Amino acid sequence: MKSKTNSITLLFSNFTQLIKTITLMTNSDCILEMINVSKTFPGVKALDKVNLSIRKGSIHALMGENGAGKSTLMKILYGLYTPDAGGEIFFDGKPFNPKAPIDAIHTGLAMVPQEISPSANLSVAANFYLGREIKKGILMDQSAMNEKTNDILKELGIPMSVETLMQNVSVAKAQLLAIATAVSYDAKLIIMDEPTTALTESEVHQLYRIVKKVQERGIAIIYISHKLGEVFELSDEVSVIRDGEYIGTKKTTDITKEELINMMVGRDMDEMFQREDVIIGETLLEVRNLSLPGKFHDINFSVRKGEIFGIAGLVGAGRSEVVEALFGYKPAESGEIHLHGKKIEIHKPCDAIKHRIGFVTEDRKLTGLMLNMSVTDNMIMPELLPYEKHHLISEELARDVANSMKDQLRIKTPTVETIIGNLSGGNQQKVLIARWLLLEPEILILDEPTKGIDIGAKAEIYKLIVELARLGKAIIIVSSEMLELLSLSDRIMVMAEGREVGIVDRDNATQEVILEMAAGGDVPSQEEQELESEYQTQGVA
Amino acid sequence: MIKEASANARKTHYTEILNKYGMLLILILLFSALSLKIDGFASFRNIFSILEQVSMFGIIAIGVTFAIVTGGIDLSSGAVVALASVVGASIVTGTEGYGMTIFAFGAAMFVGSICGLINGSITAYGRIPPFIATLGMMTMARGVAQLVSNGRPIDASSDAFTSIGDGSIFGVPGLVVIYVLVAITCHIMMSRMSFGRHVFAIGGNVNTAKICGVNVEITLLKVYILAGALAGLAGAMLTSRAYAGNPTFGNMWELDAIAAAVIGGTSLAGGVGSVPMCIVGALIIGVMNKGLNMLGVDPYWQQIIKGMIIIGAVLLDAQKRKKA
Amino acid sequence: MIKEASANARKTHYTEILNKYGMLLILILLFSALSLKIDGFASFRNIFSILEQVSMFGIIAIGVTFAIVTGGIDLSSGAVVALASVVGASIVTGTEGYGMTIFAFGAAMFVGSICGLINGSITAYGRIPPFIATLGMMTMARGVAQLVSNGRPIDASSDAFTSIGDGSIFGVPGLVVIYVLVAITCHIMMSRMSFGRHVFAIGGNVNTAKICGVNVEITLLKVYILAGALAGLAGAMLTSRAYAGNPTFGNMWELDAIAAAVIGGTSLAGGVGSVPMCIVGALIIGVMNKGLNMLGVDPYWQQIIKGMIIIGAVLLDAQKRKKA
Amino acid sequence: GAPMPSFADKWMSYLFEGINDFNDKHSDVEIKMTDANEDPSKMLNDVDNFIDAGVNALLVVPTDIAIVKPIAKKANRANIPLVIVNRLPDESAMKNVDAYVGSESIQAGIIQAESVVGMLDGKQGNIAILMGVLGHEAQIKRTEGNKQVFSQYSNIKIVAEQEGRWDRAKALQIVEDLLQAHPEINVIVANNDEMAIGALLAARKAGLTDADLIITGVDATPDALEYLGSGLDSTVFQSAKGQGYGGAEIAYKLAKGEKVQKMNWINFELVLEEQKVEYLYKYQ
Ligand SMILES: Nc1ncnc2c1ncn2[C@@H]1O[C@H](COP(=O)(O)OP(=O)(O)OP(=O)(O)O)[C@@H](O)[C@H]1O
Ligand SMILES: Nc1ncnc2c1ncn2[C@@H]1O[C@H](COP(=O)(O)OP(=O)(O)OP(=O)(O)O)[C@@H](O)[C@H]1O
Ligand SMILES: [Mg+2]
Ligand SMILES: [Mg+2]
Repeated sequence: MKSKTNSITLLFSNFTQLIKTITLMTNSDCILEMINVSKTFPGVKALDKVNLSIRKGSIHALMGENGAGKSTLMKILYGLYTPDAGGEIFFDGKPFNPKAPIDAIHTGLAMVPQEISPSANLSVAANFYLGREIKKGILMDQSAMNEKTNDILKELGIPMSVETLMQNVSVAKAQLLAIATAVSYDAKLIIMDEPTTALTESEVHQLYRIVKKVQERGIAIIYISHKLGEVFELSDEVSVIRDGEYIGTKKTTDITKEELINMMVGRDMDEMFQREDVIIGETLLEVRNLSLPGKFHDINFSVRKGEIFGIAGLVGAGRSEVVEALFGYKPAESGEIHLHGKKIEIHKPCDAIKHRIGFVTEDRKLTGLMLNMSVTDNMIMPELLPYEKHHLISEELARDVANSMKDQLRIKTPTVETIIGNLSGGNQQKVLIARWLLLEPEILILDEPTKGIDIGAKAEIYKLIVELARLGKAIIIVSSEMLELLSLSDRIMVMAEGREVGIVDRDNATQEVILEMAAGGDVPSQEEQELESEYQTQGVA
Repeated sequence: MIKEASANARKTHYTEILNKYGMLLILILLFSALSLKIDGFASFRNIFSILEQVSMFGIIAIGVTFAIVTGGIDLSSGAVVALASVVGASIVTGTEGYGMTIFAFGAAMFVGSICGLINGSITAYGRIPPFIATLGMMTMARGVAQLVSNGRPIDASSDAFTSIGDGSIFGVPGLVVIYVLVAITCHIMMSRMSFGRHVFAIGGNVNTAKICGVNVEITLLKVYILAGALAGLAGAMLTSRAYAGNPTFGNMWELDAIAAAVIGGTSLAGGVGSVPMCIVGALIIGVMNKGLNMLGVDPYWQQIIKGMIIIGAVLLDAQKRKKA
Repeated sequence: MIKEASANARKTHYTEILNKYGMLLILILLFSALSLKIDGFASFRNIFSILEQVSMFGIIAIGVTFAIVTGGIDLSSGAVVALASVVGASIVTGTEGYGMTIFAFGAAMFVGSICGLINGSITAYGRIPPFIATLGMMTMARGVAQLVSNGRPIDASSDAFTSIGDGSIFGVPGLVVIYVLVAITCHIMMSRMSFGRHVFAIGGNVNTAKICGVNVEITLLKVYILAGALAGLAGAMLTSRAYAGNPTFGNMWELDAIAAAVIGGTSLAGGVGSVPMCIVGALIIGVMNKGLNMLGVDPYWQQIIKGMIIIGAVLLDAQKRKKA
Repeated sequence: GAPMPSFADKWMSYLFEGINDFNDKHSDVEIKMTDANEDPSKMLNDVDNFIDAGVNALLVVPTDIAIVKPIAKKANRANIPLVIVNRLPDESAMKNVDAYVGSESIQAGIIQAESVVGMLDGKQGNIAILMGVLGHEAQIKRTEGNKQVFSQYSNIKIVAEQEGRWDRAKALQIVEDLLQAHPEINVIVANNDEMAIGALLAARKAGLTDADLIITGVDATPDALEYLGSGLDSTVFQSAKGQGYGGAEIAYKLAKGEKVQKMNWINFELVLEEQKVEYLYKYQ
C-alpha cells in the first residue's frame, strides 16, 4: 500500500522534475539549483536524485523526518561531503562543486551546522572571525575584531562580552552566536540546520528577528526545522525530503499543516498530541530542600507513580542542574531524596541506576553518545548484567534486544552494529531513549527528550512516555518546548534563576502563566537589571 | 531499489572485513614476501621463534591496548620490565626449584602492579594526563631498578626459572604458551566482560560512561594495574630467557608496544581496539625484525626500513578504509 | 545575590591567575628552595648556565607545543636533532668563517624541515595519527643520521661555528640569545598571527575549524615543518656546543620536550598551550636537573626524584586549579 | 667532580667502584659522580655544573671522544685540571688535557680478534660481529680492531654485523635470527660481554654446543668469567677498577698541584678459561 503511493508520488515528481529541470536551466531567479543529487554511504543511500531550487532572497524551509537526508544535502552544499557522480549543482547560475567549506564560503555560502560545537578554547570574537581574521600587516588586529564583533552582536541584539571564552557561553548563546557568525559572512545564501533546538521561546523570537533582518538584505536562507510553527511563521517556500527522495516544493501560503505532515510522513497524522488520563498512584519520589550553591537552592517537589512531572523555566534557570543532581551526576550539596518513603543517598549515577532511575541527558554529544561505538553498545551500557551468560556478555542476546528496540522506536539504521556517529541526529536521540527504556526504570528523567526529533517520532515518544506512566512509572521531564510540557505533564514546576517559583496543576497551566512565572514574577528582578546594564557597558567598552 | 540495497549491504560487508582484517592481510603479505626471499622462513621452527621474540613486548602491548582504549597511554612499561626483571632475578638467583620460580614471577607481576597502581591513581584521582603520569613512572621505575641492582645485571640462572624461557611444551616454546594464555584471557576480559565494556565506554565518552553508572576511577585503576602486571610478567619472562635481570632491559619497549597496538588498529583517541588485532600488530613488527635480521640488512638501513614499514602499514590500512 | 556575583567574579579572577601562573609559582618556589640550599645558585652566572642548558630542548619544546596544541605530538624531535647535528657537522668540518656557519645552521634547519614536512604530510593527508607518523620518523631519522655519519661522531671544530655555542653577547651566552629570539618569534606566531589562531582552532575542534574555512591540512603541515625546523636548529646548536655532530645526540630529548610543554600547561588533548608557559616548563626541568647535580644527589636517586617532581608539579597544579 | 657517561653500563660500574674506593680511602677527598646517560649534551651540562660548584679537578669518562674538546675548553677557562679516563681523545684534543688514564679501545678489538684467529687455527671462520650502540667510541674502535685483524686472513669472512646495543636480550634475539639465516656462522665476536652472553644463550637454544661456536666478548665481567669455558671462549680484561682508582689518584695529585705523567696506559689482557679463577679473584 505504502509503496504504491510512494511510486505514484515518485512518478509524479519525476515528471515535474523534468519540466522543472528544463525551466530551471534558464531561471536566473534562483540562487541555488540542485539537480539529481545523490549520496551513498556504506550501506545507506542517504540521498536519491534530489532536486532543490532556492529563489533569491527567499526563506526556504526544508523538512523531512529524522534521517531523511536534510543535513547530508546541506553538507554536500558546504563541501563537507562529495556527492555521487551524476548530479549537478548551480550556484548563482554557475556550476558549483565545493571540495571544502572554504570553497563554499568563497562562493557566497554560510552555514549554521546542526551540531554546533564552537572551539571552546577560543574567545567569542576569535570564533566569530575564525578562518577570516582581520590582519594588520602579518599580525592579527585583535582589537578590530573585538570591536566589529561587538558591533555586529549589538546590531543583532545579542549583547555579550566578546572576550569571554566560548566554554563559558551557554548553549543557547552559542547557537545565537553561530547564527550571527553565519550572517556576518558576506553570503548570498545561509543554511540553518535546526537552529532552534537549543533555544527557548524568547531566543527563538530573537532568531526570527535576525532571520527577517537578513532577508531584508536580499540574502536567501535554507531553514531546516522539525517545528511546523517556525516554518509557517518564517518561510516563503517549503520543500520536503522523505527517505532520501525529493517529494516536492510548495509555497508556504498554499499549504496546510496537515498537507505538510502528509508530505513528510506519507500518511495523515494529528500534529497535536492528545494525552489520555492515567491513574496516579502513591508518592514515589520526594525531593526536599535540594541545594547546590551557585546552581539551585531549596528545591522541593514530589512525583507519584504514573505521574508525568514537568519542569519549566528559561535557559539557565537551573533545570538541568536539578535533575543532574537528582541522578548523582553533579550531586547536590544539601537536601534529601526519598524513594518509596525512605531516604536514599545518591552520590554517583550508579547509585541512581541501582534505584532504577533513568536519565536522558540534554546534551547528546557531551553526555549522551559514545560516538565511535555501535548502536547496541550505546544502548546496553547502563546495565550489562541482563546480557551476561556465565559471567560473559552474550553478543547475540544484546543484539536481539537492540533489534527489538530498533523496531519498537523505529530507529533508522542499517544494523544495530552500525557506529552511532553515522546516524542522523534524531535517530541518535532515539537510541538514547532506548538506552534508558531498557533499564526498565521506575523513574525516568528526560531532559529535552525531543530535541531535534521529527513530528512522527515525537508523537511516538509521547505515546511511549504515557505508556510508561500507565505502567506506574514516574516521569520527570525538562523541556523548553512549552506545548510539549503543557500537553504531557500532570504538574509543572517552574524555575527561575535556580529557585523554585511554584508548581502548577495541569488544569491551571497555560503558556502565559508559566512564562510569567519563569520570568521570575511580574517585574524583572534587580539582578537581571544589573546584568542587563553590565552587558550594555561591556558592549560599549 | 532492493537490489541496490543488497549490493550496498554486500559492500558494507567488504568494508567491514577490510576494516577488521586489513592488517592481517598486510601481515600475511609481509610474511609471504619474506618466505619467498628467505629459505626456511615459513617453517614451524621459524614461526615459533618469531612468536617467542614477540611474546614479551606483545604481552606489554596487550596491557597498553587496554590503556589506549580508555583514551590513555602507558609509557612506563619498558622501565617496569627492567624493574621487574631485577626484582625477579634477585629473588631467584642462587635458588632452585619451581616454588621460587613461581614466587619470582609473582613478585615481578606484583611489582609491576604496584607501578600500575601508582600510574592509575595519579591518572584517575589526580586527573593528571596518563602521558605525564606514566612518563614520570618511566623515569622512576628505571631509577629504582638501578638502585635495587646497583646498576649491574643480576644473575638468574636457576634451572627451574630459566626453563620457562628455554623449555617448550609439545614443541611450543614456554614463552609462547604464556603469550597465548595471556592473550586469550585478556581478549575475553576486553570483549566479553563488563570490565571490558566499561573500558570502551570510558574511551568512547567519559561523561557518558559516568552517566551510565560506570565507576570511571576504579576502572582506570584496574586498567593501569593490569598494564603494569603484564609489563612485570614480560620482565620475568625476559629474565628467564636472558638468565639475568638488568636495569637496562626493556629500553624503548613501550614504543614498540604502542606501535603494535596502533598498527593493530587501536585508536589513540580511545574507544577502539582489540586484543587479536594487537597481536597482529605485534607480529608485523616481529616478522619485520626477523626478516630484516635474516636478510642481513645493514643496521642503519634496518632502522630506516622499520620506520617506513610502520608508517606504510598504517597508511595502507587508512587508505584502504577510506576508499572502501 | 549581587554580592555573590561579584565575589564569584573575583574568584574567577584568582582562578584564572592560578591557572595561568601556577607553574611559574612552582618554578619560583623550586628555585628559591635550591638557592637557600646551594650557595651561588641564585647568581646571574648560574641562571645563564641553566638557560644555556635548557635552550636546546627548550627550543624543541616550543615546536612540540605547537604540535600538541593542534592535538598532535612530535616524537621525532630527538632523532631530528641527531640528523641535523650530523648534517651540520659535515658541512662545517674543516671550514672557517661565518658564511659556512650560517650555511650549516641553515642546512640543519632545512633537514629538520624536511623531516617535519614528511611528518606533516603523513599526518595531514594520510590521516595517520601523528604519534605513529612521528614514531616512524624517529626511527628513520636516526637511521639516516647513522648512515650519513657512518655511525661516528663528525668533528665540527670550526672556530666560527663553535663560537655560537661558546661565545656570548654582552655576557649572555649565544645559545640563550637564540632561545630568546626563537621564543619571542614563536610566541608572536602563536598568539598574534592567524596561523596561531588556526592552530588553536584545530586543537579545539577540527570539524569546526574546517567548517570555518580553516585549511586544516596546510596548517598542520606548517606546524610540523616548524617543529622539525626548530629541532634542526637545536641540533645545530648542540653541534656547535659539543664541537661535533653525532648520531647518538638527542636521545630521548623528545620526552623531555613534551614534559616541558605539558608541565607548562599545554593540554595533550589539544587546544591549550602557550610559549611562555612552555619556557617555564622547560626551566622547571632545567632548574631541577641543575639543582640535583649541584646537590650531588646519587644518579639513581636523581632519576627517581625527577620522576616525582614532574608528576608532583603537574599534580599540584591540577589540585590547585580544582580547589580554586 | 666526575661526570660519567652511563650508569647503566656494567663495566663502568666497576670503574665507579675504583673511584669510590679512592674516595673512601682519602678523607680529604670528595668525589661526586653524575650520569650523562650516554648523552653528550647532558655531559656538557654536568661539566658546567661541576665547574659552577667549584670542584678542584675534573675526572671525565667522555661519552664520545669528540666531546673532549669543549670539555677541555671549559676546564681550561675555569683553570681546573682535567683527567680523561678510558676513552682516548685525538691528539689535538689531548693538547688541552692534563692527563689520560686508560687504554686504546682499538687494542681490545685487536686482542679479541687475534684470540679468535688463534682458536680457528687456519680453519674457515665465518664471523658475526655484535656491535654496541652505534656511534659510541668503544663500538667504533673495537669493531675497527676486529676488522683490522680479520682482513689479514683469507680463511676468515665476516658474514654479518648487527647492532646489539650492548644489551644481552637484544643480542640474544639477533643471534637467534643470524644462526637461522646463516648456519655457517662459527664465530661470534661481541663488542662487550653482555652481548656475548646473549649470543651464547641463543646458541644453546639453537642446540649448538661449545665446540660448534667460538664466542668472544670484552670486559671480563664476573658473569662472563662464569661462562668462560662453558660456551664463552675468551674475553678481554680492562681493569675497570684500576682505571677508576688510577684516574682518581691522578686527579687528586693534580688538584694538589703535583706533577703527573700525561699518558698513563693500562693495558688490555686476554682472558681465557685458564685464567678464569685468577680474574674472578680480582672482583672479590
Ligand atoms: N557519515 C555517515 N556515514 C554513514 N551514514 C551516514 C553518515 N551521515 C549520515 N548518514 C546516514 O544518512 C541518512 C541521512 O542522514 P541526515 O543526517 O542527512 O538526516 P537528517 O535529515 O538531517 O535527519 P535529522 O532530522 O535527524 O537531523 C541517515 O540514514 C544517516 O544514518
Ligand atoms: N559559567 C558557566 N560555564 C559554562 N557554562 C555555563 C556557565 N553558566 C551557564 N552555563 C551554561 O548555561 C546553560 C544553562 O544552564 P542550565 O543547564 O542550568 O539551564 P536549564 O534551565 O537547564 O536550561 P536548559 O533547558 O537549556 O537545559 C547550561 O547549558 C550551561 O552549560
Ligand atoms: Mg540533520
Ligand atoms: Mg540545562
